[in-house]
Amino acid sequence: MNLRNEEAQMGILEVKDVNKRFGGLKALSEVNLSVAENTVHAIIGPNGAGKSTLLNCLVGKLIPDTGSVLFDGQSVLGRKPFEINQMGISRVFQTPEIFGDLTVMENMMIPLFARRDGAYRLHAFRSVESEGELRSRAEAMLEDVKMLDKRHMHSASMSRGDKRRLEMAMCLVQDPRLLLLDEPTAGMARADTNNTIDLLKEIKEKRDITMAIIEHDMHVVFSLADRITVLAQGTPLVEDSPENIKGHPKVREAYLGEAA
Amino acid sequence: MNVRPDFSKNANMAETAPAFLSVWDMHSYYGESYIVQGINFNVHEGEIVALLGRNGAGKTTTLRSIARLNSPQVQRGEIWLDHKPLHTMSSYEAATAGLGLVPEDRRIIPGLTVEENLQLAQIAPPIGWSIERLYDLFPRLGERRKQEGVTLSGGEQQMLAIARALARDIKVLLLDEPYEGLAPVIVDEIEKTLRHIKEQGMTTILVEQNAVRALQLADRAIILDTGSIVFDGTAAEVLGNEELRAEYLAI
Amino acid sequence: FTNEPTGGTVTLGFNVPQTGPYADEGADELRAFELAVEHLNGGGDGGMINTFSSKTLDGTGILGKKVEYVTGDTQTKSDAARASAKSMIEKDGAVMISGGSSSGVAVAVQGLCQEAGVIFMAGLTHSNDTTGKDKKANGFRHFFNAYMSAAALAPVLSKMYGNDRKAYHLTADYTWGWTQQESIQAATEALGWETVNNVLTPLAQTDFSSYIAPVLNSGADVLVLNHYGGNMVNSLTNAVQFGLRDKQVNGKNFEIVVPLYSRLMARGAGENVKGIFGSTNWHWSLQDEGSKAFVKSFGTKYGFPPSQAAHTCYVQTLLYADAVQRAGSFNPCEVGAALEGFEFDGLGNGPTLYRADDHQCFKDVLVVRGKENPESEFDLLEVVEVTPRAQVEYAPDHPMFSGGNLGSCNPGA
Amino acid sequence: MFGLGKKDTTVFVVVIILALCAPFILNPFPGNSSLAQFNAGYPDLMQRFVIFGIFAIGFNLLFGLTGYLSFGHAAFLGAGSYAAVWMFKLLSMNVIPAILLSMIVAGLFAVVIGYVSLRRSGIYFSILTLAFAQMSYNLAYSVLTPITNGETGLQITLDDPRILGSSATADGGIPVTNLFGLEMRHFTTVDIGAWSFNFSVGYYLCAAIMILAFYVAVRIFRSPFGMMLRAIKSNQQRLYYTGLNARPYTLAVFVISGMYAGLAGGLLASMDPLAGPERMQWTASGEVVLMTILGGAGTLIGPVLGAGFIKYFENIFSKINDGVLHSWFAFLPDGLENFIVTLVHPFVGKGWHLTLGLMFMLVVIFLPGGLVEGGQRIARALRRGKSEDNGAANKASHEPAE
Amino acid sequence: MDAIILQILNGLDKGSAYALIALGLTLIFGTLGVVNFAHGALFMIGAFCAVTLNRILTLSHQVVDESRKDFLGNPLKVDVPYVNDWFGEAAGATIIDWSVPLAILFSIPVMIAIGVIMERGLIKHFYRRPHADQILVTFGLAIVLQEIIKYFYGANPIPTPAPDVFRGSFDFGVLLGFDPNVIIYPYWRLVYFAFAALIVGAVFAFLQFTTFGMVVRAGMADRETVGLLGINIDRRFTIMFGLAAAVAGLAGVMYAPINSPNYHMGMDFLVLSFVVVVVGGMGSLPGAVLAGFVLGVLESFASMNEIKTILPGIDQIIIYLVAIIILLTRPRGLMGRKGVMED
Ligand SMILES: Nc1ncnc2c1ncn2[C@@H]1O[C@H](COP(=O)(O)OP(=O)(O)OP(=O)(O)O)[C@@H](O)[C@H]1O
Ligand SMILES: Nc1ncnc2c1ncn2[C@@H]1O[C@H](COP(=O)(O)OP(=O)(O)OP(=O)(O)O)[C@@H](O)[C@H]1O
Ligand SMILES: [Mg+2]
Ligand SMILES: [Mg+2]
Repeated sequence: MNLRNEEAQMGILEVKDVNKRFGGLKALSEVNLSVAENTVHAIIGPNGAGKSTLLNCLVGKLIPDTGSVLFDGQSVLGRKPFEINQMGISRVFQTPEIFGDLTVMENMMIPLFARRDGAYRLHAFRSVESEGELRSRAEAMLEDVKMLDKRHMHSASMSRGDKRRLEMAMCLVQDPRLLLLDEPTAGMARADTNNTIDLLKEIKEKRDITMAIIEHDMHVVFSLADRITVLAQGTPLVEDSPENIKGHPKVREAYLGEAA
Repeated sequence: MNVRPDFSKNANMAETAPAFLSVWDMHSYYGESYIVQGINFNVHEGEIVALLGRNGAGKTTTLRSIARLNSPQVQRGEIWLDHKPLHTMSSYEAATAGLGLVPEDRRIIPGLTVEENLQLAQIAPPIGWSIERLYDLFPRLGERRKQEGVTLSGGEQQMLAIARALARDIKVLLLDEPYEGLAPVIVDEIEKTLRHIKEQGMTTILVEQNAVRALQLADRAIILDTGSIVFDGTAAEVLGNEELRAEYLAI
Repeated sequence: FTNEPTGGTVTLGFNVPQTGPYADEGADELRAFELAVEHLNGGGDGGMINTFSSKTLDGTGILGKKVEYVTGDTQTKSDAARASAKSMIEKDGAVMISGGSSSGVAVAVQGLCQEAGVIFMAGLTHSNDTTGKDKKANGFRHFFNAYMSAAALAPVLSKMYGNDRKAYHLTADYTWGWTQQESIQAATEALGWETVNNVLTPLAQTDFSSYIAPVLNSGADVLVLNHYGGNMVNSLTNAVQFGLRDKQVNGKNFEIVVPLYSRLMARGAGENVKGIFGSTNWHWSLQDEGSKAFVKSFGTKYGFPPSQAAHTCYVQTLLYADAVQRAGSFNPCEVGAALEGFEFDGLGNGPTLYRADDHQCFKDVLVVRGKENPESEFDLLEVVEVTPRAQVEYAPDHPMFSGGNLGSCNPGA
Repeated sequence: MFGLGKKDTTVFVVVIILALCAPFILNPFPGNSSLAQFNAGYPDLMQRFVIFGIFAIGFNLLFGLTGYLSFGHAAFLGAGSYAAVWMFKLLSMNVIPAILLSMIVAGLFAVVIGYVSLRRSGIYFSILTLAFAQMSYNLAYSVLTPITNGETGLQITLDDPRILGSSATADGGIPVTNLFGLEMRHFTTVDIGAWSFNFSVGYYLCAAIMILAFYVAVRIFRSPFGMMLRAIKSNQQRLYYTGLNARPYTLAVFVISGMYAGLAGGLLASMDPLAGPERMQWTASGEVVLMTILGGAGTLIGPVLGAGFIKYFENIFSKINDGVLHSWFAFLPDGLENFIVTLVHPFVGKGWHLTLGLMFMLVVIFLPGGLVEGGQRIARALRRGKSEDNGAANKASHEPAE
Repeated sequence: MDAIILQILNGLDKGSAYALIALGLTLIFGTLGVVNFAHGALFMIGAFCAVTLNRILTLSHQVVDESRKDFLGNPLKVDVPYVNDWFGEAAGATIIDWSVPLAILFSIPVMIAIGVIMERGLIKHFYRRPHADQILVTFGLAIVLQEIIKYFYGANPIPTPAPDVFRGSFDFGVLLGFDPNVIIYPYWRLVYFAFAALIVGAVFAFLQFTTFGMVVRAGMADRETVGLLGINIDRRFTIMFGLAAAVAGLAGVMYAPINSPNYHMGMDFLVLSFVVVVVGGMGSLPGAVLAGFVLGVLESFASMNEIKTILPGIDQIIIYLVAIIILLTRPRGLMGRKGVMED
């Protein structure tokens, strides 16, 4: 659609001709996507369109059958999930994935260690208590997501909305270059949804960060997105600016329904 | 027959219909932590009640308590469903008594295909919609019937969870955030379905973060805050009450 | 020296398997020990004290000290056995350790006693190594060994089955099995037998079918089961199940031999032992005065006849007590010296010598056969031949026993 | 203190005190009383307590932190023992090189087994480790006899070379394991009244090493490394997507815990220079699993308690025979005495397994967190004891007035 | 060639024993997810059911025979079984002779009862506890059961022969055109094989052609949700446990003539049966059976002398070696289900 633009500048994330089948089902076919640096790119589409599958291909959870995925000019395919994360990609999952047996604070420390020490480093004789600097960063982040008062809580026993916020905080504290968010506000109270939108906006202003976000909540999508790709049955239907998407008849029919 | 509690002091109770589901002075704990702190409410037959509140307010805990799951532990209180004392039952007995819960994390059973997940719901009586009819409602599931349930997309799983509840002939449907992760068109679909089954006499408690949508559908609304009921009234009242909306629902 | 008894009592340590597959054997050993202590302290009818050729024991304990004992569980593991023996030595002050139902354990405990400076009177241990390459100055064995079994069995086998036989060996894959097999092979080959094959079987094996199935087809007409305990029960049962004994090979009846018998295990194998030859250290049906006296006092006390393990343990205890009396001291070195080269009689196996070179007893060996018509559950074996001591003797430096060194006796602290 | 938090320091100090005073604590009954049977304060058993404590501490590092249930840990114990005995045979009777070599050998062994086994998780991992250990056991029992001396176990003999020491002592005996001349077997007995206490060189060496091992374990528990391990147990997927590679962490802790096992094996051999193949059998691996769970998996002190518990039963209860029972109940009239002895008889002596089995069941049913939880409950009950009355009153007022 | 056929036959039979033992275990362990260390004890109790029935049938009164003497020289007391009195000597002897097959009938109710009591009284509380706790409690139980048997029956093996008609062996070789005595196989083992096939088939049919298996699987994956669907999963777990105990017991009853039962036979088989189940793949019944046969046949091959001379000791480790290779090449064993006890 925007041929000239694409040629002119390479996006930080380049997905080219990606295909993925599950048995007889074509979950992704010929997906092309380019996400420009420091933008928020939303991916929307009906259930089962392949949105999560696409994210899975980006973080190494799935390997596409064909096609290529470049992050910052380097291919992510064939790399292990932790290597991809070390390249600067963090992901929030559709169902919260946290360290349930650990406290909130410990949940926050782990991504910080990963950032500081790389994929592995045996600090067997240093105590966690003595990591003052990391702790204060973790606390600051928790403050941002309004969870500081819960820092000693056992994370499995939090309500689901809280788990989501924690997971997002864990990704954000890593200071990723590309943040992948799979329905970050699902199940969040309205107030928190608004807080989350503000937080993400604020972070985007403060530092260089690119985000790809999957959401069914159009309020979130339209508040944040710079560009939107609509995925349907494994192929991108349209890619455009939010305003244009809102009015797009095909999108309204296939996806938005009365809501828009 | 047990003596039924007297709710006449509760102003918000519809005088006309007798309560179908009553929750009386229910206190629930997760281990030592005291979550639901003595709540009372009634639901009438054929009603849709929206249960609203912030994250961590105790909505899920309330539904799980009613469904008689092992955790939380209901340490005090009574729950009556159509003259049957649910509080003396275990969860499968409550389910055979006519309760259906769609849990918030969907709880699709790993290792089972879509169809097996549905068949499983039809092992214990009473049996509700036929599997074919459910596929008509959610064609997506029909297409994926041989796929393992947990590999479905998030939204598809949600559909399966709802279909699974309908596969049983239940009297009360407890929905914990059923719209979560669903595309807007599908939400419309489900809303229609809920209206449809309401017409057939189903009683529903709906927990939902999208308060506006929930209130459009619901007859009544109950608002929870830190384990206590702060409001119990009609949906229209909530929509009309600026303060309430701002304070508890942020809308 | 270690654990010199100071008060009016002396403590002996009886270390037997109380759990695990040999628990029944251990229990029988324990009964014998208790009986021996009773007799030493003047209780009961005196048993073999009355028939023992040495007359130093008078029912007043040992050196006038009342005999007390402690018991422990070897679990038939060398580790556990040593732990148990150590506690007897360190905590209970035992001056002598006895018992055991397997060679590995005996060798391990013997080593410990050597290091700790107490006397070890081995119980049931049949491996050549116990008084061969693993012999110790502080350790003594009354029980016979694999070499003796073979030397006793061979002539009987030759008489019964002829000199033109082909043998197939199944051997438990550990030290005892190897020495047993080596001994039998040497003895039978000396007769003119041919050894077709020797197959090692894992100790943990419970089903021997895949080892037994190929036997018939190998051209062998005798199967030698160098197994003990549960292995022997199972392999023999399996062999009989395969119908080996009903077969004819090379125009001869197929035969099975179990070199080392124990009555308890024979009971486990049931009907299957009928007519099968083997050897044993002692059997309750012996008619010498010593055996009769022992069977009588044991049978009266417990209601059934003693096993060979019980016999050897009882005898070892008396031998120790007598040696102390003769030495006039509990000092292990003096006791050892009193045992070395000691000749005695009246303890069931005819005139016996405790050889000084390796601390092995030399005495008659019994060749037995599974009884066709047992009269009771204890009457499973019949003695076919008492092989005289001369026939089973060997030089101390016999290759099967070489490599060890008694060392010097250790009296401990 | 020592870079530990306040609570950990307390636990650590308690462990030190317990370890140093064990000869007193374990000998509470005067030697001439009938209860002396229950005394455990003799060198061999005390050594076993701490050595198996080390083994269990190491096992708990792996199992308690990562949740990986190894069913083959005894292989490392056995490998360590063999290595140590070989050191005594070849080099010298000094325990230091033996212990070092046993840790190295066990560590190398753990690298190999861990590298392969850790490719799987859950029960598949357990069975892989079990298979390796059983293979080692079976081979040690038979085929590897030249190295392991088979069933009998590897012992030191008079004709071992012992390059840096002597093959035999002056009087023709086998030399004794020592620490630069300090003999492990040496102990002094101090008699105080009817009590006699044993102070054994070997025990104090083991205790010192155990204290060190415990300290290292506490540090690991509280370190970022320890936190990673708990994260692996909690959600390995999330860890990968957080940019961490779980494999090096699990392998590292597997090797560390294998070295703990090797250390324990080396110490066992140093106290009593024999290494038998049963040390590698699955029952031995199972034993350390039981010790850890019984004491409280994932807790600091639990494994040590569990080890003590099991070893106590094995060594003390198995020694209570009918004779001992009769002497205890001798004060009763004859009929009653016999009756009680018959009643108790199946549970002690050769029935000690039965008691042990019952204990396992009772502990796990009533104390889901193991012995440590038992301790906590007692502590809580004591603390609560005071405020009991008001608490009860409060509760009553909440009851509905029906 | 004949040697190979012989070992295949052998392996199939050994495999059928492994498969049968593993089948019971996989019902509890692979399906209910309970690490049941008491399974071996159930197998052992099954074998002792055969012993017990034999003892009951041979319950005797004593007749003093003055003409013979016992070991102490007193007149010998001869035991005369009551069945002989009731049915006559010949019929009595036949009944005693057939005690093992009769024990099948005897053991089914006994084993089901033991299984149900065990589940209701103990295991029930452990479904949600960590596997380690399950190991501890079932191991404790196994020891207790074992010690009880030891208390009453002693530690020695107790011969429990099969009926006389099954004595001896069948000559396959002749059927296949080999010389006589080349490929022989004991009749009782053929019976065992057939019996195993029957039980395996019956259990398969029950779980495959009814929804029972699906419900139990679902219940193991997520009890809470299954309860929400109105299903009393506890009852089904109990039934499953009873069934598993019965299968274990039957395996034991039929095994009694092959190896004389002793109190620790369960522990001897325990590790092996776990290996079989896991190699087969957790949660898979066909996997357990297949693994039983694969390991049985390979074990038989490894015990061949030709192979042992090349690789000494291979028969000692073959099972573990194969287990390692299979688990490394197939992440979830031969046919394992995803997610069953993988964490
Ligand atoms: N492992 C799998 N095996 C088979 N089919 C799969 C698998 N994973 C996903 N699918 C199918 O692929 C399709 C795309 O799934 P995906 O999770 O990407 O959808 P989505 O766009 O994220 O939908 P939603 O908004 O509902 O989360 C779905 O139809 C799903 O059923
Ligand atoms: N398993 C648990 N153990 C202990 N506390 C819990 C547990 N589950 C929930 N809680 C606590 O109970 C409170 C209520 O949780 P609940 O899940 O009922 O909230 P909710 O209203 O459903 O919130 P959400 O909208 O986020 O789902 C929360 O504070 C939570 O931390
Ligand atoms: Mg999705
Ligand atoms: Mg909720």
